[in-house]
Amino acid sequence: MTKLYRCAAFFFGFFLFAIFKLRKWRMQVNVSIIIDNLLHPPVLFFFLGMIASFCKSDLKIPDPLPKLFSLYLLLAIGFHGGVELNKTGINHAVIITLGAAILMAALVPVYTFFILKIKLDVANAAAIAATYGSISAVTFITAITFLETSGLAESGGYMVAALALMESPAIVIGIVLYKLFEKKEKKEGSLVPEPYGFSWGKVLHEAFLNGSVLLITGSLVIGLVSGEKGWDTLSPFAKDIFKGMLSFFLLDMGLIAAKRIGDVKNTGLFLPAFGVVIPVINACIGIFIARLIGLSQSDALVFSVLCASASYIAVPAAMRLSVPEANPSLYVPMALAITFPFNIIVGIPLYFYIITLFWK
Amino acid sequence: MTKLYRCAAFFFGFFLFAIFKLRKWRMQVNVSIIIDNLLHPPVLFFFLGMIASFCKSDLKIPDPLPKLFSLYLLLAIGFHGGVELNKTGINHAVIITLGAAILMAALVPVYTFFILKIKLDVANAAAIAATYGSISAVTFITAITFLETSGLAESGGYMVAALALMESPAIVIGIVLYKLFEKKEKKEGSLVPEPYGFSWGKVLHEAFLNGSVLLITGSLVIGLVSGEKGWDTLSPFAKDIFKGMLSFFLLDMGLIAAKRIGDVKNTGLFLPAFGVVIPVINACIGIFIARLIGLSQSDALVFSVLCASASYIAVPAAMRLSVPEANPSLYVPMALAITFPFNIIVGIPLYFYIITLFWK
Amino acid sequence: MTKLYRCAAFFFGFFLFAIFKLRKWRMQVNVSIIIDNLLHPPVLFFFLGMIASFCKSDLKIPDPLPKLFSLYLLLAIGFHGGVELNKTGINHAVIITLGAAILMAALVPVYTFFILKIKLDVANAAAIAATYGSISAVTFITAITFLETSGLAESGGYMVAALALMESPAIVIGIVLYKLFEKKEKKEGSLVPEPYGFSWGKVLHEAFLNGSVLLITGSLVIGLVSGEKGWDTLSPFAKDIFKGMLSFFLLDMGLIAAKRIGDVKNTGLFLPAFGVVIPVINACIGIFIARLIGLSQSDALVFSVLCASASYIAVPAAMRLSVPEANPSLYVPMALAITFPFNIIVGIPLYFYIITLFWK
Amino acid sequence: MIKHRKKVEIVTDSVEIKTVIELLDEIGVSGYTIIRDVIGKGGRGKRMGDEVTDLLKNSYIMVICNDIEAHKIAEAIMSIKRKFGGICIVSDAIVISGHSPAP
Amino acid sequence: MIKHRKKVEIVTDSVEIKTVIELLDEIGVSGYTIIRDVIGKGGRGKRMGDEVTDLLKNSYIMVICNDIEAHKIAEAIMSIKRKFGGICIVSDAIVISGHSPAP
Amino acid sequence: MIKHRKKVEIVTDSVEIKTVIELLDEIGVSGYTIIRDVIGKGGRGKRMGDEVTDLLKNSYIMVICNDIEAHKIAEAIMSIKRKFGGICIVSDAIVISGHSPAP
Ligand SMILES: Nc1ncnc2c1ncn2[C@@H]1O[C@H](COP(=O)(O)O)[C@@H](O)[C@H]1O
Ligand SMILES: Nc1ncnc2c1ncn2[C@@H]1O[C@H](COP(=O)(O)O)[C@@H](O)[C@H]1O
Ligand SMILES: Nc1ncnc2c1ncn2[C@@H]1O[C@H](COP(=O)(O)O)[C@@H](O)[C@H]1O
Ligand code: NA
Ligand code: NA
Ligand code: NA
Repeated sequence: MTKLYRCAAFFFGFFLFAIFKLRKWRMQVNVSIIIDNLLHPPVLFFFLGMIASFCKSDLKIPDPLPKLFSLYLLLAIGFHGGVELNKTGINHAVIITLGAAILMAALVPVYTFFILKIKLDVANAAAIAATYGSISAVTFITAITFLETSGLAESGGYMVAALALMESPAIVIGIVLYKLFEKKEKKEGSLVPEPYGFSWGKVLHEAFLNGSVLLITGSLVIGLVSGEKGWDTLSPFAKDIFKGMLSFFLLDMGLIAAKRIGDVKNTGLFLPAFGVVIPVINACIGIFIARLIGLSQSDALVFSVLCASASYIAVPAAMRLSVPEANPSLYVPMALAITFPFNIIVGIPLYFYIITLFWK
Repeated sequence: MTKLYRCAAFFFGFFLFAIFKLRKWRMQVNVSIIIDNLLHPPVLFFFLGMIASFCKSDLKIPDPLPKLFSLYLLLAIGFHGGVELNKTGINHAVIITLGAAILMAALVPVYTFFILKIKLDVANAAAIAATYGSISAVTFITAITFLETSGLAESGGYMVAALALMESPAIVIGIVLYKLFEKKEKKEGSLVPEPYGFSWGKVLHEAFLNGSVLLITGSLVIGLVSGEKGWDTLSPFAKDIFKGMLSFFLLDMGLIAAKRIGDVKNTGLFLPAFGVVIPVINACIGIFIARLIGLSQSDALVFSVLCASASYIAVPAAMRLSVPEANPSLYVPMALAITFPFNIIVGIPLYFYIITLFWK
Repeated sequence: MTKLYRCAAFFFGFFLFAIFKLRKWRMQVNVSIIIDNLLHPPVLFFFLGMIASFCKSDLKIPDPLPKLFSLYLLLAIGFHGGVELNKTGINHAVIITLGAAILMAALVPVYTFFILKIKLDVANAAAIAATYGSISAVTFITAITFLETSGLAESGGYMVAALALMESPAIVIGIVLYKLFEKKEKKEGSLVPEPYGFSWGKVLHEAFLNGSVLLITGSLVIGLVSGEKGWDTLSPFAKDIFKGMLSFFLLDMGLIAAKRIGDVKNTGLFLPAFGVVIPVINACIGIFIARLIGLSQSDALVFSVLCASASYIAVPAAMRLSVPEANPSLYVPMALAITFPFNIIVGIPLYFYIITLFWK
Repeated sequence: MIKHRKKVEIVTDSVEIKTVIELLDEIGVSGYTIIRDVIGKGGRGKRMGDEVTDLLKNSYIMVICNDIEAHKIAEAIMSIKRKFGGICIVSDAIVISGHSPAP
Repeated sequence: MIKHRKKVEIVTDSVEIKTVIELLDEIGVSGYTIIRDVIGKGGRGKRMGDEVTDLLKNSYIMVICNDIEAHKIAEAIMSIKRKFGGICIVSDAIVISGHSPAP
Repeated sequence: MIKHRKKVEIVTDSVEIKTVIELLDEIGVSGYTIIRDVIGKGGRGKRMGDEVTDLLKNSYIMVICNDIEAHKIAEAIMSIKRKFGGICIVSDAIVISGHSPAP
């Protein structure tokens, strides 16, 4: 156990050293884009968090400071997206993109549910499926910064709208799947007094009006309404210090992700493999659809990242209430400790590499 | 009850839509200044908070993050005011303005007390009177940003000094009124052991050395002492991100104000009417005095807003200790859920409209 | 007692007034550099905090907001140092400086321990010695801002590395001294079951992997790795708002330092005298070494400040665990309420004055 | 004035707090006190709080009530506890109060 | 070492904390523990905390003391509770302590 | 289902929490609840929290366990309490639980 941690610590130390070395050669090698992503300060702070956690350091960003960073990121990204959308307007292409986003958010939980049911019970399969159908805003934000740092074109503001629209449907689909396939064996469940039981009203409320969905949608609308003039007002707050706040939040994500790796260690190979393979598949489907509907390279990257990412905030909160039989120490660490780091470190540049092949 | 919330949600949705539409016509219509105020991002975030609360969303800015925003706003506004005051110096006009400010802060609680006593007991009348005599720093700040966004002249730095001076007198006057008119009927009050009873020392300490008074006064002095050079040091912190922090704080104010509306709903029409009419009267007296002592349009607006605003932080804290018989669920929601939104949304542009009529 | 507070309040009020007056003459007088340091907004906010505390105001920066500021300062200063180090590279001079830093961190606790043992028991002597061997990051940061505001050359980025390296050795030396000199008299200590006793593993872990050491070292490495390009990304966050965050943190330090002065008031003159004299001696040794190894004026100032400062975060935390017999209400207030204000207010300009004499 | 009462203490997942409060309001207890963000260990393993996901946090609720109310709470808890976990304990306490309770 | 003691628990408005602490210091109890920012419901309605105004927050105080001190606290509380509200309960507890208490 | 159990409550310096948790895990209690950032006064003077240095904060731990475990905790605490200070109390409590405890 502690040996494992030491190994991990060594590995990361070596890793940092290696990317430092690699940097010198990056002109010659072709993987320069991956290296550049890894050398991006916010991603490095994610590593720092993981290292601190593996070393069992007492470094900690105490509650509720991480909430400050996550609220800030949602507000800033929503507002920025709204301002961009104000510039381009809501045209045909935007509506098609948003339609594709909703489709993917509904499709992913269905097909993954049946894969998961091979090894897991209905409750856990439904909860994990919903997790992978929904999205992670921070993965999205990291993809946006990846585009910026690489000097590529900005993605459209409507991709933020896509982000907001993809958060909820997966929750509803996940619960529908659970209700459909749940075996009626446990009849003692009726002991639970009615008023404290399940209600679709609560589910829909939780899915569409939870804090993060509302904040990002609301900020988007505010950006849309206040436009260029509003942007001048808020940009020092919403843009200039953005990457610093992201660095801080990723530092905390690294601390937490590393702590959670232990949870999936003992569940065999199926779930960790799922957490790496499914995002890649989802990203590829996303890229395929993006090509089909004619998105730009930047939009395609962001869209594929949305498809590939898994939710560790909104969905788990909803599942705790609606599918209490599912085990949160399965679906949270999978999204947080496997898929999130994978997307941040390997996924984003990988998906971009695939896109460059197809858009040429 | 829930019907009421749904109505409110609908109303706000429609409202946002309406202002979005109106924006397009704002060139033609004459109310453009009100619309511009409503389209200002910080004010829009206030609406977002109210909507989130009406929808019973779980959006929440957890404790003590709102404290971060309010401490920041006090520090930044105080410091900025001090730097401005350093430029203009403390001249005759400044001293007259400050005198007028103290006068208004002492006058308002006296006349409102007798209006309130018609319907309420002495304790509640005194507490509410003190609330309306004192000021709300965030309303002040919103007025400052209103001037800025509208491209009008900045108000003088000494208005921040006026803000700081108007916070305390109302507290003292309120308690004096309470002590004068309190009926001696409850003689069992003597059961309260002496050391835990009332003391003027405590009252004056609470009035003049409470955290918010001290922070804004202290920051003002620091700004005054460090001048232009200090401003170069702190302006990225105290100015550039200012409106972002204000947006965040107003988001939280919206969340809380909406929650509190329920508290005044059942008290009949007197108090809600008081919460709307008295600020307008106070603003008009303020405008009259401002004209009399020859303030500029911008200073007059800020002065009238100070007169119109009601305190929901310093005064309630003092009243809880000194007039415990008064009911905080009356005076807090009146200041927070009625007068504050009214001033932010309607009041500021309205008072400015009145001023433009008189200064021509 | 309260008389004492009133005196202090008066004194500070007078003090502020005096520096305000002095400012006008500062061109003529020769002490202008001290005055400039005192007029620097972050230092003024430190005074404001002390005044608020002496007046028993309820001004308070609630937990965990101070953690936000201290984490930010460590991250920003570490990152900035790393970027600077990336520019200069790790050359011979850098390595000599770092060696001198470690030497000082190990030397100071040894010689102060024997001075302290004259009056105190082994546990307290060891704990205080460790405190003065280690460093205070905020004192360091104030020295950096002192250089900036005075328009002097920036200190090298490797001084941040020196800061990071000086934090831990003092802890280890302190505990070694304690273990060596601890009298074996208390044999009932064996009642403490083994697993809950002392372990060198824990001590070294605490010394080298505590949160603040890890965060500053990690940020330094990240700055080093991401270089100029990374700086462009983070500088609005890590530099522009830096002094604002420092002001906020110093406001809180003032609040806390003033509260703690009471703790040392009753311990006689030895400890307060120690808290003022030893920093000056350490600074002088530091200046001597700096001259010897040929540092620039700016680097010499920063180095001497590192030697003169005492730790009130990392060392106390480690001592609480490893030397539980030592009394935290001795070593914390000495570092926090005596040495820290002394260095901030008098020390930094004084050490700089000495340096200007020797470097001419 | 001195009254003999029951003290009911419940520790459970923070997401269940709303349900428990509804239950208490329904039973009609005169008051309760809640401590949020409590951590711990129990049948479902360690729940040490989690800053990002807001999961794995408990809340503690204390209710001072009469015997009949305590009985009702216990019964209701018995039926919902199967689903949510957590712990519920009852003990005796003496309530001290002023002569005439504040209206 | 085992001692029989009283456990006094008080929940009241956070602004009253200073007063209660003064009272306890005056009575001379050997110690107390305070939990800040506790929320709840009581005679004055729901007090669910309020981030902006710092109102509507309770604090919880626990005192382990001997019978005489508990009696004094109860008496003092009875007189001030009329004004401030909140709740005060007393129960029995056994205190476990080391052989020689730390000096 | 109703079970008679002991309630052990410990208040001690937050830095000791790790040690106490290790001790509880070793004894093998089924669960515990921790409230962090509790303040108070005791033999070592006032410990009112300190935002900058993270010192002077207590934590509160509550354990519901059977008599044997309570005895073991008390014994272990007696031996380490000399060094760390704080307070440890034991009282009786009735645990209410559902028909079949969650697996
Ligand atoms: N025996 C116990 N003593 C004290 N607290 C407990 C105990 N068992 C459970 N808890 C608390 O209840 C929470 C939920 O318990 P569980 O659902 O059993 O995991 C735990 O995280 C603890 O905070
Ligand atoms: N019966 C009760 N059980 C537990 N806590 C209570 C009870 N009554 C009052 N309290 C607590 O005491 C606070 C103040 O009570 P009150 O002054 O009656 O509104 C409430 O907000 C609760 O936190
Ligand atoms: N008699 C007591 N009643 C309640 N809490 C206590 C008591 N004595 C000590 N404590 C708590 O235990 C902490 C540490 O106690 P000590 O080590 O004696 O200073 C104190 O800060 C209090 O929170
Ligand atoms: Na997805
Ligand atoms: Na007013
Ligand atoms: Na030192």
